[in-house]
Amino acid sequence: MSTTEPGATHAHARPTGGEDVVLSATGLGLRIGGATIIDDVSLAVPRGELLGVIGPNGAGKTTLFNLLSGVARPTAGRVHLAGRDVTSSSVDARARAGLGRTFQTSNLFVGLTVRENVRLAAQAARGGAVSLLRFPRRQDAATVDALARLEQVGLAHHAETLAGGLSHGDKRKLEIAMLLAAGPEVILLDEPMAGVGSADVPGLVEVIRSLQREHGATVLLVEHHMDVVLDLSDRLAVMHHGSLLACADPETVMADPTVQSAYLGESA
Amino acid sequence: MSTLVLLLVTGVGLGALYFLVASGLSLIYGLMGVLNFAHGSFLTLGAYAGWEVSRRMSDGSWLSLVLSLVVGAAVGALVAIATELLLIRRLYERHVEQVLVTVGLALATVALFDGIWGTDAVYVSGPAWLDETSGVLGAQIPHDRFLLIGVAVAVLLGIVAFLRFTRFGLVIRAGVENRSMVTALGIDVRMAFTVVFAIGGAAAGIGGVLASQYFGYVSPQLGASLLIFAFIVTVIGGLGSLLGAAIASLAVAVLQQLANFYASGTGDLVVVLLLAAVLLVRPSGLMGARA
Amino acid sequence: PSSDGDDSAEGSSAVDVAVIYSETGPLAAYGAAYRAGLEAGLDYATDGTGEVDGQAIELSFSDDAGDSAKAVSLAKDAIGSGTQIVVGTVSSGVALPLAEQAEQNKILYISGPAAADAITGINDYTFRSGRQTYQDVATAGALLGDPSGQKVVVFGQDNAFGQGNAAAVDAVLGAAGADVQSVLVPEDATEFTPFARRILDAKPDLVFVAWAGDTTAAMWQSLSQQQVFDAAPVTTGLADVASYNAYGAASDQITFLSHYFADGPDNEVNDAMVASLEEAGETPDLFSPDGFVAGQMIAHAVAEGGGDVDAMVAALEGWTFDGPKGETTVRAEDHALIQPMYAASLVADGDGWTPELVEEIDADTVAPPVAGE
Amino acid sequence: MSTRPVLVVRGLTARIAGQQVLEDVSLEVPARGVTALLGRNGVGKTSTLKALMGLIERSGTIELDGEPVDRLATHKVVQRGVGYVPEDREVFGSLTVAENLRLAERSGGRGGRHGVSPERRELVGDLFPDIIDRSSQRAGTLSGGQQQMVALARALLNENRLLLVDEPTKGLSPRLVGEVTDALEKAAQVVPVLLVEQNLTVARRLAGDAVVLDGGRVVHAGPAADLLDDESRVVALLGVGGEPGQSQSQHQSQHQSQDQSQDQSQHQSQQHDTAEATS
Amino acid sequence: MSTSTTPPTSREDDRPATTRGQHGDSHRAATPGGDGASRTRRRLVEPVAGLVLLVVLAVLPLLNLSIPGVLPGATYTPGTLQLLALCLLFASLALTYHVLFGITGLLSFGHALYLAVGAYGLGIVLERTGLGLLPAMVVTLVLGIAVATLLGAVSLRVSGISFAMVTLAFAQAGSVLIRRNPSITGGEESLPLTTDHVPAALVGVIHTRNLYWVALALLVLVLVLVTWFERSRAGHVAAATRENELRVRVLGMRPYPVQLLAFVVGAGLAVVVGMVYLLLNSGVTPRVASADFTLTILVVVVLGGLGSRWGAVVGGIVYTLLDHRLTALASSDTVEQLPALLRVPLSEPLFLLGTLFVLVVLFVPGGLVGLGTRLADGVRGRRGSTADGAA
Ligand SMILES: Nc1ncnc2c1ncn2[C@@H]1O[C@H](COP(=O)(O)OP(=O)(O)OP(=O)(O)O)[C@@H](O)[C@H]1O
Ligand SMILES: Nc1ncnc2c1ncn2[C@@H]1O[C@H](COP(=O)(O)OP(=O)(O)OP(=O)(O)O)[C@@H](O)[C@H]1O
Ligand SMILES: [Mg+2]
Ligand SMILES: [Mg+2]
Repeated sequence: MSTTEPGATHAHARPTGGEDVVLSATGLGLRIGGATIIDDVSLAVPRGELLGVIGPNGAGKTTLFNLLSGVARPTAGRVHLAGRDVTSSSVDARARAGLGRTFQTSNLFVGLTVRENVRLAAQAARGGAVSLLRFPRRQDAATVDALARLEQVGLAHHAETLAGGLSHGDKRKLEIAMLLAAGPEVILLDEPMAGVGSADVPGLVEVIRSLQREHGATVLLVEHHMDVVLDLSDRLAVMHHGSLLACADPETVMADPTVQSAYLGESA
Repeated sequence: MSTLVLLLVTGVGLGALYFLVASGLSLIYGLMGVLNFAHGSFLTLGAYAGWEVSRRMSDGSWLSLVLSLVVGAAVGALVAIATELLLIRRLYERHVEQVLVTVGLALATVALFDGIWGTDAVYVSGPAWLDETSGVLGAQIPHDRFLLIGVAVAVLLGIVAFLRFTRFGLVIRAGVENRSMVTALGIDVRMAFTVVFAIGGAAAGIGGVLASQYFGYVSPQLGASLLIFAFIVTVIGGLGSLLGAAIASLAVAVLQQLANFYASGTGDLVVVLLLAAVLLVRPSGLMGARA
Repeated sequence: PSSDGDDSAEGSSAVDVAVIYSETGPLAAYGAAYRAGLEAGLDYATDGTGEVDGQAIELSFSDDAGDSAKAVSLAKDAIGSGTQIVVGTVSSGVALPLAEQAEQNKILYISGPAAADAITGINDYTFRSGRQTYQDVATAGALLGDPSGQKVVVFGQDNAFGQGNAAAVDAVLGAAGADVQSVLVPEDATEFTPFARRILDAKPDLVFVAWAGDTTAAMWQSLSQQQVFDAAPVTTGLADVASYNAYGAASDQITFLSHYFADGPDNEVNDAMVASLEEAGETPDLFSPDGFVAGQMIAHAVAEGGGDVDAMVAALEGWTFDGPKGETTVRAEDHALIQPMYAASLVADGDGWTPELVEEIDADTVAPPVAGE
Repeated sequence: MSTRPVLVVRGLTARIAGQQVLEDVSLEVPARGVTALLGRNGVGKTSTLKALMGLIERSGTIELDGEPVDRLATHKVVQRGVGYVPEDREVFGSLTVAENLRLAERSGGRGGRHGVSPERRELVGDLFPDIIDRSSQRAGTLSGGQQQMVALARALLNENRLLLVDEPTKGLSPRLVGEVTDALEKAAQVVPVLLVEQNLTVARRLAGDAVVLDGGRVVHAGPAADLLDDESRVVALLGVGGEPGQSQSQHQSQHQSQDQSQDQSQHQSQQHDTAEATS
Repeated sequence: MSTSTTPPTSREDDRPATTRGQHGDSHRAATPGGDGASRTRRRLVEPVAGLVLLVVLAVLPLLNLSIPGVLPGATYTPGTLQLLALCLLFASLALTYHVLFGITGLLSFGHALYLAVGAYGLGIVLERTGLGLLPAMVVTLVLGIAVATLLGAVSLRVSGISFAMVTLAFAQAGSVLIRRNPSITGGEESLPLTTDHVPAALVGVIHTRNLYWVALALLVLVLVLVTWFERSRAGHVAAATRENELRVRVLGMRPYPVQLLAFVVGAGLAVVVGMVYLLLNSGVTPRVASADFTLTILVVVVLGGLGSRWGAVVGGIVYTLLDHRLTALASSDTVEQLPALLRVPLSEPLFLLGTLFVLVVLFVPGGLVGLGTRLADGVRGRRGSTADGAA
């Protein structure tokens, strides 16, 4: 990873009270059949924050992301994005309003090349993606941007490979490159590191950090790699059985005995 | 009143015929995801086989009908097995290509039947009882409708039992989703696929023999002419739901009868509208499992 | 007609005739009967020489498989390579585009078994060698006697053929005072019981059935089962030999009108045709005379008109000759083929059924009105 | 001791879509313990397992307990006693959890229910009570981690001679990572495991031997401890330059590292014969 | 390790069909990434080769070429030109279907309907109004686009096999309506072209040449427009939609308008093809509205090579030639003299065609074009590897 500067000093940027909340959920709930999957979750994320979301498997993290991004519809509660109520907006409307996400299992255009995948993201962000009158060009802004993003995540040498032919870890990197190219203001990252080789983890950590620091993006991060979560997060939210157990600074959360037993598995 | 009874009962009979044609199709399509355009050819071949039997036996005895059904089913199963082994197997998990080979097969076989048995229909007769009618609430119901209904119910129960009491259903549903993973669990998924294809083919063979009894003829186009209704029924019923196909068969046939009688022969159009309406309201069909 | 000198100049070269017909496809059986008839007819008209005035008549057969696009392409190929005479095709959907080609390119076209009334009088270059729907219907009318006040129900398929028949019945019998009503069945329908009920509900005095295709047997069975035969006499066109077993239980209750069956006509030409067909291992069938007459017409046109299309057209117009169905006339005004028709019944004969002549209907009685008037 | 390796691979070459992904891979899996298959993303770890299973086009010799299996169809390989946990979980999303497990139960004949001992079922139930509770839920709606559990359970249900496990801890919570590691450790006492793992902590804890791939070839093979304890080798072979954010994760890993040292001493004894076999 | 990745086509490919590279551009893009030179060379080769081909095709009616067995006669003869024109027409039709299926991944079983709308629409407008040919064509096109937009908007509410079935149902309804209303459409007896307002240069066998040029112009027009669509940003989004709808939405784009756009473009162009069909055949029968006809289009696209424009073109030409010439072969004397076991199947042209098609699907996954590229790549690859060895 030559493109990211290693050793950027780390400091927790604590949210101050009454700041600008960019994404919020109030009383969010999801019931399917008889099962309660998400139960009365309320959450406010200030602009520029990196909020880690942790919790045992099946706690509802991915489902929460689905509700926030519009992939699923809540049965209760509301979602606000940048001050607007988006509870009933579609996935694409929320994306246009500046929300981006990655998927826990890679979700790509497997029959298109890596370059084309990222280019589509870049073009979508720039608008005019469905124009009949304009053509993708090698030198156009979206392509140039796409190639730069690939460089950033270390996939430049795979630009012309079909996305379906990438190895698992490389697909994760491509997901992030697409996100970078789309340049959303609010980002939901669902286990971006799962399956990424240890060698590439630091680089991706830097990429995520730069999303927040340099682009001022607000990031929600689900991740089971605790060192990564702790390294990056300003605050930590803990999900358990579909509810939000806690949402506080990392030290407080990590000290919580429930978190210790249910999540970390340390019989403290 | 007697007219309505007549329409309903013959409608149910027609529904039974649709179901007989659709059952094998639905089984194969629902479990394996193969939209088998050659199903009509299996059916036609079963019908010709049945005819060859009955014309060699003394025409018109019950024994020869039963034997026709057995031979029709066997021939249907055999061609289905051959199709699966030679064509479908090479294209697992490539559903579009599978549809395409069956399209090619359908084209080729109909032409082949033309060459073998000629383009003219050959006429089939069965036990005399089938051509007679009985009065039900003042309506003259042809007996062959009862035979159709009986066999359709038997086929439905038979296939349901097969799926319930063997592992095949499970193996195939899993195999369609991810074939290599099923083999990675130590299961010979190819065998299971062949068995299901054979059963679908046997159902087509039975359907063919009975359809030829019902229409009184066999021609190279016999199967193809019924296929489109079988598709519609399968899709309205919902992916992979045999019960759905049964219900849809009845609904389509009865609706078609009523529309033909009361709405000046608009049965076809009504069925098309029904299909569009059902799919738009419930994209997965009446009883489709998958959303 | 051109001068004799011209004729002899061309005498050495052969006259090409393009025969476009269904060798394969759903109507292949009709195609086969037509072809056999045509070969027999030309043979008969040229006394076995295949030559007229020293000019050989070369038939080149090609297969349209019932597809009009193919037929047009074959016709263009033939016309483009200088052929002046195109004959054939068994389906109306192919005959009409071919007629169109004849007009566009000013060549002689003699249509085959296609029954559509529309072919008659369609243009100056198109003739027909078979019967047309109107003649079928008029035959039924003749069987009915005085139709005035009678209720006639036309039972047919809801397509051009069925609707054409319904229209013709209305024109023939309706004009004579009958009350004509039609029950038309969607083409793809497979269950005919409701339609049989509709016939009964109409309380007809005569039922005229116009049906083609494989579902014939099922349709007749439904009519029998719903006791339509008890309600009114039923008449229909007798189709080809292969279909004699399609009528099932109803066979001996139907009065058939017939275009042709081997025992219908009683004349020398027919005897010759039957003999010649049997010699070639063919069975005389419904469309044998259509081919045979086409052969006669070709020979006559070439003999009288030489290679000139207008002359051939002129030669055929108004020509009266002895065909397998007896005296036959090409009406000058619209090229309708004026010919006798037959009434027949089916009688059991061992396992199957054979047609028997009931009555020959005079050609003029069933002649269609002049088209376009 | 002269226990021969359970799996001997010589000159394994494999292609996906006509493109070569493995070149002349040779390795051995000793009859006991865990052998780790390591390497950066895209080097061919998953492909190696798939090639062993016969899921991709391959050539070379593969011997399971001395019998060649390189020409067998996948299901035959499995029936010889090879369990497989795939990388992307590959649960059957449209089937219920119970159906997924039922499908995995191997039996001699077809259709029957025999072959899976109650103890096995108990083991799985103890390990993953979560998914047993969700028996009738469709596997496609399970959370990622739950699906991983189903995938593991499918392999653990049967008696196997060898387990091929591809990144089993991916997507699991730290607690489950611990538990799965325990489970694999337990399993490894009765059945040898060939394990692909990115989590070096887990690899370090379990593996007796390690094989490192790069560019579709084996670039290192030997006792795991030799490799993983040697920082310079780790950097050279796996490209890992010291764990990131080491300082922040201190309170989490302290406890584990104690376990580790114990494990390693435990493994030490096993490693002698395997080391001989590979050298 | 080589960096090249060819799209997976092997039989043992364990991914679902949709993941295979079927996108014309991705084929090209996915070939050796390193050498930009070969790519630019290819970029130039296509238009140049296309232009040369165009010129050859354009002067064909003026030449006296014969290909025995393939063409019925010399290239200037009307019969041959008519056949060639039909080939070009079918190639255009296949291209319009490529927009739906190849690019956007919409498996429609009702595409024939739009050909029928074009042919019948123009026929009826010419017959019933006094409009000249061009105004009548414009009216028909507008009508056709309206129908396509309406039916497309409804059918696209569902996807996958349901979409296929809804389109099949609509086409079936269209076919029923055509057959059932002979007073308007001629039914089975065909609707003839009313030539009163058609320029004389397009009527009659002696003018077949002009019709051939019309068909050629149509192919060029359709090819240009389809290429345009495929290369445009919208085309790329359409391809992305085929690959993964949810992902498109997550990027903030709506799949529905793009799919509808592709549907209307494909169907609208098919309407134009239908109009030329009417001119070429001077009539139209209900066959063109049948489900069989849609299947034929599908067969053509696959025969040529799914996902590739040139595949559609080649498929259309080869299919039409086979369709017409196999009939001639089947009735040839050579076949007549064979023993029954061989003669019966061989004398059925559709049997030969069906069998051939099955063989192509089974053994030539990329279709004819794929076969061509593979042969070419094979040659190039061998040359490449020897060069490497030498270096
Ligand atoms: N249709 C459904 N019916 C019943 N339960 C469901 C359904 N869909 C999801 N669930 C349950 O909802 C819970 C939340 O799943 P989710 O994917 O959000 O978990 P997660 O926190 O992301 O876990 P992981 O870390 O393992 O990815 C799971 O327990 C899952 O089994
Ligand atoms: N379906 C495919 N088509 C083409 N190439 C593929 C395919 N699957 C894998 N490859 C290629 O094979 C190589 C090895 O992939 P493999 O999945 O074995 O890597 P891996 O070591 O398991 O990586 P990871 O740690 O990311 O899972 C990669 O370079 C990849 O690009
Ligand atoms: Mg999750
Ligand atoms: Mg892997």
